[in-house]
Amino acid sequence: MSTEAIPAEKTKRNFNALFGLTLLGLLLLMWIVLAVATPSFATALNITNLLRQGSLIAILAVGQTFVIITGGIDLSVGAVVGFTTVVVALLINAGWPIWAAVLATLLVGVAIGLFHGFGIVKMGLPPFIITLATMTSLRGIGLLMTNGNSISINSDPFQAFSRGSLFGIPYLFWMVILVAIPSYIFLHHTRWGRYLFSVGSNAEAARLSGVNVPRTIFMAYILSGLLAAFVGVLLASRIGIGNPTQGDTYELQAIASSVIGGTSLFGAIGSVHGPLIGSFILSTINNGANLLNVNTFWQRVITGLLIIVIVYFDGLRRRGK
Amino acid sequence: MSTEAIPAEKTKRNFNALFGLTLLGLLLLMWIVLAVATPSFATALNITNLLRQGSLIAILAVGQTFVIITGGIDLSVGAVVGFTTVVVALLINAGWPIWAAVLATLLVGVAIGLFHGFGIVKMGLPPFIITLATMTSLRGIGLLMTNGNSISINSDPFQAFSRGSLFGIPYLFWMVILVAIPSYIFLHHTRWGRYLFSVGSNAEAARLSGVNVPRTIFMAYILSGLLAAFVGVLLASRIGIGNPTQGDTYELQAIASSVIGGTSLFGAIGSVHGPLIGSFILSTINNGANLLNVNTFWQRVITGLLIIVIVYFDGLRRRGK
Amino acid sequence: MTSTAQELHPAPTLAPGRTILELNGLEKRYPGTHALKPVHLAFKAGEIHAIVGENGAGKSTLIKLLTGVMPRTSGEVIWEGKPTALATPHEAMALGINAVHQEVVLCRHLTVAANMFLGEEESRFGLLQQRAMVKEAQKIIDGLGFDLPAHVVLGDLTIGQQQLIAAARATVRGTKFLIFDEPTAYLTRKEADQLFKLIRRLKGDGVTIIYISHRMEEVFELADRVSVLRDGTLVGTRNIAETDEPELVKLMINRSIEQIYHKEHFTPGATIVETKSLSGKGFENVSVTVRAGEIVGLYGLIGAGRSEFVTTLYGRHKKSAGQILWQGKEVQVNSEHDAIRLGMALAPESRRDQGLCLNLPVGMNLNLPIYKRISSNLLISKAKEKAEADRQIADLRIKTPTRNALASSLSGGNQQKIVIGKWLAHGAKLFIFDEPTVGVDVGTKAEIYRLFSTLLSKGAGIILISSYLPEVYELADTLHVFRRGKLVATHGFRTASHEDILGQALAEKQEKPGGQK
Amino acid sequence: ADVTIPIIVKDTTSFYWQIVLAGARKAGKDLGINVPELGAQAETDVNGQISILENAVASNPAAIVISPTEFKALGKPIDEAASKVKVIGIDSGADSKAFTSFLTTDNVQGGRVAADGLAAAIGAANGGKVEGKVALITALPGAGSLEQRKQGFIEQIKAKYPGLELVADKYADGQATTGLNIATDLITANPDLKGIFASNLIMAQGVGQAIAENNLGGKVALIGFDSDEKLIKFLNDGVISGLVVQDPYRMGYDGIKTALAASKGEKVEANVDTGANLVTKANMKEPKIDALLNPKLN
Ligand SMILES: Nc1ncnc2c1ncn2[C@@H]1O[C@H](COP(=O)(O)OP(=O)(O)OP(=O)(O)O)[C@@H](O)[C@H]1O
Ligand SMILES: Nc1ncnc2c1ncn2[C@@H]1O[C@H](COP(=O)(O)OP(=O)(O)OP(=O)(O)O)[C@@H](O)[C@H]1O
Ligand SMILES: O[C@H]1[C@H](O)[C@@H](O)OC[C@H]1O
Ligand SMILES: [Mg+2]
Ligand SMILES: [Mg+2]
Repeated sequence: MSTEAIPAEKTKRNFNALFGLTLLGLLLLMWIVLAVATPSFATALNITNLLRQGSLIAILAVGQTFVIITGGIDLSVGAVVGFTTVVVALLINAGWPIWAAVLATLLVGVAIGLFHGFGIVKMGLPPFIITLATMTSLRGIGLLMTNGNSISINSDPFQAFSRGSLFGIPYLFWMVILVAIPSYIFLHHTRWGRYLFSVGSNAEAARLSGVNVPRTIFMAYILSGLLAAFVGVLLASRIGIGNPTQGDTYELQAIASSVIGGTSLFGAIGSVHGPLIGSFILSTINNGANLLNVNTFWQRVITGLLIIVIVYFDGLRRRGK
Repeated sequence: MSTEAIPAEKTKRNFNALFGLTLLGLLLLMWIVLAVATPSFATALNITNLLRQGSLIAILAVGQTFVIITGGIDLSVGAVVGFTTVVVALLINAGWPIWAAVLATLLVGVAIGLFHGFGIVKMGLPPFIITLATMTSLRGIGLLMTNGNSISINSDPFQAFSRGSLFGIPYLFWMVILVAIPSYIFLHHTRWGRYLFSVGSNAEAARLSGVNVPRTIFMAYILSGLLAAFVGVLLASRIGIGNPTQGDTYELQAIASSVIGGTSLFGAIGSVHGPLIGSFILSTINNGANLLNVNTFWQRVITGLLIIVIVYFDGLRRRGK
Repeated sequence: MTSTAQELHPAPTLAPGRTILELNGLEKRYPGTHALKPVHLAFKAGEIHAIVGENGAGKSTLIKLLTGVMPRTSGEVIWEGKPTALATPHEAMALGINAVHQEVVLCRHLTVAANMFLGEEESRFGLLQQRAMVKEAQKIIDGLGFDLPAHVVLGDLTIGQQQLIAAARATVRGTKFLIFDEPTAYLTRKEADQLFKLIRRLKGDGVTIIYISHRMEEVFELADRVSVLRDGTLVGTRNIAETDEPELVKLMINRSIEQIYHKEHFTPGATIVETKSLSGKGFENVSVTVRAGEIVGLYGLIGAGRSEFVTTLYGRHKKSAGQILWQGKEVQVNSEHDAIRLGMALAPESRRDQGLCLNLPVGMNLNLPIYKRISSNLLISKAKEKAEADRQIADLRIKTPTRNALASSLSGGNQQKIVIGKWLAHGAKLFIFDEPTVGVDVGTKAEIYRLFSTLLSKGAGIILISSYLPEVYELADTLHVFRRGKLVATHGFRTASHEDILGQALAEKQEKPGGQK
Repeated sequence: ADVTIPIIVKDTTSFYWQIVLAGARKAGKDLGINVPELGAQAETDVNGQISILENAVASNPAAIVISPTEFKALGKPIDEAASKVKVIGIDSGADSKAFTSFLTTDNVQGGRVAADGLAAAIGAANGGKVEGKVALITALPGAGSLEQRKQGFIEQIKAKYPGLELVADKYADGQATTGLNIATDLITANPDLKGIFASNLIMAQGVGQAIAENNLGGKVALIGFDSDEKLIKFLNDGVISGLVVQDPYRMGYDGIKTALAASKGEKVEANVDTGANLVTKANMKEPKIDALLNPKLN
């Protein structure tokens, strides 16, 4: 059906757990190498940093994966992140209680997802187009709301959240766990998860088997929008400002994490642990390069090469050679 | 197979010419509206500007379309553009004759395409991954070569090219024609063009029919790399510098132009005129907004909305309602 | 006999003929499946050699090895006396080996003509001669008697029509050795006859032909010799004149089948569904009634509008006029969701496009319609999920290593069993089976017909669409004949002859339209 | 070199920051210390810079030199960092009282200087009349320093040059070509446009090209910000009327030097203004300016 399918034709679903493990193996390998190569990698402080740094993209990547499994794509997530930092900042500064501001911001994410579902299902637009349009427009709306400036958030507790820890693990990473566990159950242990896969594999067959395809598509984009808004809230807490230009290229990082984690852009293949590992691989590359004091230009060159190497080895193993 | 396929299931190929025409119709409509709304739109100066402004993305979009028709994607083109501005700038400043510098730069583009073909065909990497990796690494290499600096090009004739015109039409737009005509013949009137479609439609069927699928994939990425390098040369001529950070997000603009022009990201559906019209639709939105002195933030909002409207109407007609 | 085959049953002597292709211990292993155990077999130049065997016996695998689609695990292939690697399809084609594969492997986005000439385009000065190719393709199609346009996009044709194109395509290529893998699975008698004419003509031109089918009468009609595969092993080769159907079936499934068609008559119960002058895209003015306990058969040629009729009934397409009455009450079926809620189930005709999620596991495909039922609260009951899938796999003898294997790794017939199996546990009132036994072996067919009876005995009604006349003929309590979108005749159980029914299905221009109720 | 003092800039890919890094590198060599050069990949990537700061703290340096991308956002992270090491700020401010020392140009002041330069150029081209339409092109929305320049520029025009009318206030997407396209369209839409302020390096390159392309050098005045070879050439050719130039090399050099001193507990100056100067064709040969235009990169 596609060029991507040629080499991967023998993907074995039953290898899935092993595959996750072994991509995890590659991640662990990187950690071991870094722990040996630099004195500062394996310190509590650095591990905390690393967990914080990977968290945002990790959560986005999970949402993106739901969409990609249906055969779609959500280019808007970076813009949603930027936009929702503004929303939550304005609401908090307007004196809303934090919980209410956060809830309302999450609803904004849901609304954006609904809009995407509407564009795809009712207007027949390609997911690429409708989410690209949202990406462009949302940044514009955010800039209009802030007049291009940053909004400083007047709430210390709100900002303290992103710096806090529980049992030595930063709250931000707890949020990843908070998202990952229900997502895992949802994707792999409920019928809606199955429906996502079936729609991505063959929407017509799914439809004729009684799967509500439109509703499934709505669900995927709503989840992606919701998680992006959640990341927006977390980012706002981390940077203490609302700024619509934040989250630039996050969509690309989220998609890349997902694909590195074994998701197929042609749909029907994906997991929750894959994108999580994928995103922490990317953060580890950055963190490691900083600690090793690699020149930032070399850092880009190396990031590209490592992506190739990791996906190549992972692919080799998956094809069972 | 995918959510995108649902609404478009009955795409009629024989409507294709009409479709091109009618997307063209939308573009002409925009021009008429702008000509009425602003005194400066329908001036020779502005038409010249508009043609220049749209040319670079138009050429990239054609290359991208070849790749997308095979079911692939080339995220590297923006980085290739930036990188090749550096290459051509360095060569010209090193005293190479312009023709030799340009030729060598185009060969760099071919080499990048070859590398992508190799990654996809021989290493089994998803196109998204290998071209994302190149995108990241190439910017790094370019930055290493320039140390983040812009390289000022010491050649007036080289820079004069992008400002020149023939029969009142800027050279840059002649370059679009120079690319479009052979591309059109190649895609729609040669067997290689047909093989691109067959690989995107059903790579297995193509293989069973004796189509050399690997070679076809190589060809698509080489063409995309070559055209991106060509755009790099033109951009260097236009801005008079070599700078590896230029061409940022051009890949997205090229893909968007292609998809607006009716190309399906699932492969096997696309044309040469579609992406050309798509890219000039995007340039017209920008040009018009500038002439109307629309607030830049509103401009983004409007761009997103117009993309939705245009693709929606185009889709309506294509589905034959 | 020139064959070196070490057959389990000694092959009868044959008229002497030159060996064109010889398999010497040809073997294929997939991960988890030993699909082909070393096979020794020699094909004679100019013969029609049938290959039969159960679903998953290894027939298509053999073909894939011979056409370079898949690499073999071990063994030798000797072409005209010389060993050959057959590593790529290209290599096979260069030798003159071509195939019409079981799954239509063409490009649905390209036109019929483009598909026919794919890889062998006519160019002049590097430019495609598109018009000439369309003309040429049309000539070939017309010459074969297929009523199909060459300029349309392939994806707009039905599966059967695509299958005909795949066959027509083989004639464009300079072929010495041509393999048909279940070419008639989706064809009606009329198209099948056209295809047989083509095959005989090719044979007359000296082409060697391998013919794979689950329809025994075709084997006896066409073949010179027949080989039987069972579980990847070649269990015998016979001259056609020296064998009969029971023997072949016995060889295939290692037991005998008294009768394939299992027909139990139930007293029809209440009306389940009734259409009144239903019209839609591809059919008009169709009135059909299905009662509990009965099978309503729909027969017609390809494109007669039967599938469009049932998919409209099922809410997949909009009706343009008429009414649907469900258990006596008029209902609006606006989506397949509505249909399923009412109690309909549809096993569609195209397993690849409509029936299966090919890159998902067998178990998931089987359970897709019933996930709601096997979920307790929010979570899927893993135990039930396993049990349901395993039950269907056992009941229908779906040959798969485990329920977790991808549907795409199953043989064609076994994939088809999933399409049917997924509805059997659903508990619908009305089952619509559109070409349910396409590519299914005789043993399993008998099994499926028995399952029909079970459904009927539980008070369900069945609409059975088949292009294979014997199937509807032997099973339908009421048999409707469609022609060009109209219901033109209705018969009771075996009340008309095959010839009459065929005649009614064929479009004879002078005949007046309208039914003969 | 056992002592490590990392320097964190806003965006390593721009030439301006490379000069800062060159100054820091030189200081590292002179002082015999290790100077990791860090920075995000875009000025707008606030979160990225926070991460880099966190990583830098984790590597146990003697002190940290940082140029905060965003005033408010970097405040808390800098407070947190300063609880472990000494932090020296350069170039731009942050909402933190924890800086041991601070070496910066005032970007609002830079904007004012640009307005003065533009007014002077327009006056010179129009026989002393400081009148007409002017436009402002900002590379990207959301970058703090660019917003400050914009603020200073607009304030100054309003306050001091009533004859100048700001007809367009545009944002681009950080690409020279976009700056070029916007400038061309502005010139088309406003044939009587008198001047443009392009508030950073890459925009000045794009807008300069638009002026060169349309042969408007001298007719449309252009003020840029920061400098490189290309812009100096434009200045020489009369395409650009003036550049607001800071002293990035010194920020880098003195930043590291101050950080080392601070880490040893020596007393350092709390605030240093490194200055923003208007460079025109007239003063570009002055040794002091020449040194700013041609920093000694190694
Ligand atoms: N790609 C594959 N991967 C793994 N197993 C496969 C693959 N293709 C076929 N098989 C297995 O090989 C065996 C033989 O399959 P094959 O398709 O040759 O059967 P067949 O005789 O053509 O059956 P049918 O009559 O159903 O078409 C089956 O058990 C099937 O599941
Ligand atoms: N020659 C043809 N070319 C293109 N389309 C055709 C042709 N003949 C029929 N069709 C299409 O097929 C539709 C009817 O096909 P349908 O699948 O419902 O028929 P069917 O009786 O079920 O035949 P089949 O056995 O192929 O399933 C018509 O509406 C028409 O659109
Ligand atoms: O002073 C610097 C500024 O802070 C930054 O944003 O851009 C480069 C320089 O002008
Ligand atoms: Mg088979
Ligand atoms: Mg049918």
